[in-house]
Amino acid sequence: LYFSRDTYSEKLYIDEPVGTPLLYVHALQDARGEVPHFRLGQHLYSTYRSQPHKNDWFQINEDTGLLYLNQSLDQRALEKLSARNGGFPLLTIYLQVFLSPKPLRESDCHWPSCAKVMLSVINTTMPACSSLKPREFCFLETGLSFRIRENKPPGTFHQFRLLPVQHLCPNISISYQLLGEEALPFYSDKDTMEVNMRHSLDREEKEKYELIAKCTVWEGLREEVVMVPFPVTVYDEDDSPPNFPNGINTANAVVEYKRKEGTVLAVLQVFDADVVPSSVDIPRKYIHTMLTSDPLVNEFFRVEHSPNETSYNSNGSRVRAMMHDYKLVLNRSLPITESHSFQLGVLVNDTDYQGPGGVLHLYFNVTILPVSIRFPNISYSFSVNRNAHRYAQIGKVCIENCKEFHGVNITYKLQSLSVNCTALGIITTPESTTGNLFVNDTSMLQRPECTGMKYLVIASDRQSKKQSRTTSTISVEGNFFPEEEGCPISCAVNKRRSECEECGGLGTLMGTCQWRQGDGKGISKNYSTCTPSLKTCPDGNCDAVESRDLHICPQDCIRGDIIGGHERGEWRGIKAGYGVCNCFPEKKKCFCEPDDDKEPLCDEVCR
Amino acid sequence: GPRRAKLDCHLRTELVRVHELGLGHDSDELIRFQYCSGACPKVRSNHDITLAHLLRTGRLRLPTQPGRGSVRVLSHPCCRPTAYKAVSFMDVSNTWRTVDSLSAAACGCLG
Amino acid sequence: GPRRAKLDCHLRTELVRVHELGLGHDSDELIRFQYCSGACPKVRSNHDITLAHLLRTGRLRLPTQPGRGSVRVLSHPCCRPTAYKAVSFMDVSNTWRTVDSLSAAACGCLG
Amino acid sequence: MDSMSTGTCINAKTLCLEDFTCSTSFLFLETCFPFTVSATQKPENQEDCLKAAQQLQNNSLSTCRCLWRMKNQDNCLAIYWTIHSPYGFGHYDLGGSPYKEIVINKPWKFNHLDLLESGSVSQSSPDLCLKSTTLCTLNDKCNKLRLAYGEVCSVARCQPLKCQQELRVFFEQVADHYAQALLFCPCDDGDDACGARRRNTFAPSCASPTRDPHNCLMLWNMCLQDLLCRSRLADFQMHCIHMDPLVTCVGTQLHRCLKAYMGLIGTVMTPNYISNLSTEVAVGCSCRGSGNQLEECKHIQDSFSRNPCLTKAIKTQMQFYHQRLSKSSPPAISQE
Repeated sequence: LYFSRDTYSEKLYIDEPVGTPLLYVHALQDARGEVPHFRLGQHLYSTYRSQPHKNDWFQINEDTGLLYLNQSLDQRALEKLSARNGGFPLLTIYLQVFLSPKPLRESDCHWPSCAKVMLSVINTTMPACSSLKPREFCFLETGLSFRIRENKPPGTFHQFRLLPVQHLCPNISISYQLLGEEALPFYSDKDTMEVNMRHSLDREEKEKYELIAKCTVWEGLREEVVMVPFPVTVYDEDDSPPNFPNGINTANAVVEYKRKEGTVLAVLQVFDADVVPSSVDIPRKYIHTMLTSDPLVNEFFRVEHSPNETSYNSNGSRVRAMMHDYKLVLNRSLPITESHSFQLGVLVNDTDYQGPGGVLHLYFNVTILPVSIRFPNISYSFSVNRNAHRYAQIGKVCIENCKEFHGVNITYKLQSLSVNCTALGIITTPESTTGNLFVNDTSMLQRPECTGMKYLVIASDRQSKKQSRTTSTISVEGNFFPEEEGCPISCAVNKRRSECEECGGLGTLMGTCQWRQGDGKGISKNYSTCTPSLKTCPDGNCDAVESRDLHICPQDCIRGDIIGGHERGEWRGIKAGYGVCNCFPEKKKCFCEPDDDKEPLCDEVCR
Repeated sequence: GPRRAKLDCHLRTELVRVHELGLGHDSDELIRFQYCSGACPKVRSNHDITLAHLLRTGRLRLPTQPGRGSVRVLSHPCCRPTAYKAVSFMDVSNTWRTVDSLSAAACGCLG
Repeated sequence: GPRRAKLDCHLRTELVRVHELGLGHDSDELIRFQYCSGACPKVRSNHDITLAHLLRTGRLRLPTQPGRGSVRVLSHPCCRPTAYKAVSFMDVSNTWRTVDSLSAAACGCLG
Repeated sequence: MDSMSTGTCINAKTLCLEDFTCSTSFLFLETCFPFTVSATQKPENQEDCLKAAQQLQNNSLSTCRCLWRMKNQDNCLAIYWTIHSPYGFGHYDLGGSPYKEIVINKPWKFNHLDLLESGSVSQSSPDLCLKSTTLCTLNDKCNKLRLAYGEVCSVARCQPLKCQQELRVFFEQVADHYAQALLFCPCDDGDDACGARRRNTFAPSCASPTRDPHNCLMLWNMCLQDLLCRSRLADFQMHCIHMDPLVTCVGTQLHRCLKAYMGLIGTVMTPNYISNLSTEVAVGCSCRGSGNQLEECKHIQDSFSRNPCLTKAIKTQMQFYHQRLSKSSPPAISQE
């Protein structure tokens, strides 16, 4: 049994006579043959629930659910009740009506087996019938709303008459109806003014009925019509088995270059027309298990379940449902040598659904392809200027499909094949599995006899020890010219174009720093600065070479103080700066300020 | 006396709009910018007395800085902040921003 | 780099005759008088950048000091001695004299 | 025990512990509700908890309250909920508010308003939200408290919990009319800049980031687990919803509802304007995945976004500040 509403309300005037009927509560059956017995809570409550008061004034008919005045509420009684309302004027009296035969604990009143009754107290006697407006005969201001469980026997869930006012003004003629009720699963009885269900409801067909209740009042010849919303919410039951939207229960998953933990390999969807269990209870109620005993599968794969509420159209209205995504995810990085194919079954069990078909099987056809480490069959050739400073980035080497690789630990090494001249080093950029060639020893470059270099480049996978080799030839160009005396070792120190271009610094390709002229519009990503190489710095990325030494590109790598108008990069570096940004790596500090901010004039301090 | 005290190194407050700070932030919000100013009593150290004298008599020739006037020499302690505080405000895109050590919190005669 | 560092706050030396010190000693002996001077660009804070900007744009009106122009405001740390040392010499009556804390021994950007 | 806590639950508990029967009931009740740190285990039988609570019905404990700005407010609230938790009307009706009624309309005045109006502090745009921000900056306490939350809520240094905490401190310590001037400053229709300032002035992107909004029922449960949030929610429910079932929204009740609304700022149930150009407010949560509790979920949303009394209270307050902050405002009047 369940109440058709979670809260009932009515107006209560002072000194209404004993026996005045107040309202009907209604209960609907969960199963045919159930007979409701209504019981009133012993106490009535005001705003502060901790101050309950013995209920001497209200009684309920156990069978009909009629709540009525057992004793008239006079001014004195009202004051007694108000005294326990924490100093607030008593506006509302709360009662509790229980349904279940065995008495529930009084303080635990919530739908479906307990309903709240809210009586709005009006501190005057009932006004004369003639002074009441038609609306006051028809409906209350607090509004109507009803709850009906799907698949349950039909029954009476409301009666329209406002009992107190019609009891005290019996000669008012009034009628109620639901607009367009002919086409609805509800009908109102002209005599009893009750609202009934024609048949049980199916939420998956329609879950909300936004009806309109119409009341017509006649006073002599004058007729007055009042209309109010009459919403009915259909409550869900887990009565629909899960199924596969468009019938697909199998998906292929190929593991090739993307072998990193967390990679989503395939997704299968399960549709459930019900919205129970709700998203809070789903983890407990919607269980999935991988049907495999293969330790490799359990170690390297997992299935992630993410339920999302969705909705579908059912003859003109939207009905909520649940779409469950099951993702096959790599649980650990897979070695590149691994090669294997198998079918993984996943059992999905909607434990809330009692009928057949509550259990489904998903199938992932998994193919793990081995991946080889191979250089494209070309040999690399680069050139380097004799005036290049240490950490100048000469070029990048990359095994085949290196951009595709994820979760594979490739490292690059160099072996010199030339005797008199070896100046380069190599660093691996993990994310993009590329090798960055850079100048590591400038003294070699300055020797006239050093005109070219040859290297063996070796790429190897740390886990499987697989390797691939290629050669790289480097030509040395340009004539060496000694650098301007007194230049800083970091290009970033320079604050003006003139200073910048007359000096070199770590990371410079041709021995001179490059000036980037910003747009000068407030704090901007395009700030002015002096850089060893416009190609790599500043680009918002403190790359593998730059992170070797803060002097190379502090603009991208600084973690310390940035003074002046700026915006810090998410992890490090200057994302945006105002005017010119220059840095002092040894102090781990950068400044961003407009160039016209020359040193302040020698103010009167100098006198 | 009190009149004299007003001239001594102490904290001053100026109501400044954020876009006037010269940091590139754009906002009409007012902030309380505090700074230190005022005289520092001459500490009669032998060094300062001699330095002031050499400066006054022109005996000390100061090398000039290209384009920036003569190099600065101080013959007495300077009135500078001894503590700073951050200032926060909402910029024109209504994002809350904080600038560290923007305002002086206390002043002192240093050096 | 080293070429520009010369402008930064550092120790300078001047050969001065004792009688030019202005301390009332009379001797023709030369002494090495050391003092601090130079800029402190690397130690400035947001406060300094803003203060310099407000001063330059005239947004900060400084109350004037009777007889000594506008009140002193420094928009950068001051280059001052952080250690001193005594200097000795023979005066005209050939007596050895020592003047404490006459010469700067080390410099720093303060405030 | 300081004067502030006389007549509060702290005082009532001290008296109760001096009486044997009262203290046995109360100490047992403390085990029923894990609000107090000391309570560890929970008795299985809730019946005993209700009996213990009923024994205290005539004790001062069952009518004690707490004060908005009292010291050790958390202790007081813990005592209140120890007494009142057994009596709930179900999960979504928290009964009365733990906060004692407060006299509101002390005459107040914005200092420096004359300074602003005389134009000596140049005011380029007449946007009243910027003006109320300036008024706060010109008031020492308001400026200090505003910078305090501003710093921990600003971009690149946002710490959500600290941000929420400093916001609460701001509302608890700053004079109401300064806080309300920032929160309920009026904007001309279509003035997006003014509305954006009003909507972001309490750093919602840091205090309550709504990337994937919680379900409102979950948010409600999270709030109920937190002593302060539960108390502010009960206060809001009482003064903005239950106090007026016939939806009359009369007189001082409006002002008390605004006080309750502001009390929620800085908790997980922080409400805010729904857009720059609207004065409608909402709490940042959705009703997706509510299952059969869609009505309860919608009720939580509607208590902010479809609450006629709250909407009327906010509009009235904006009209008041429009009059107070616009140029031709009369001298300070106490606000009824």
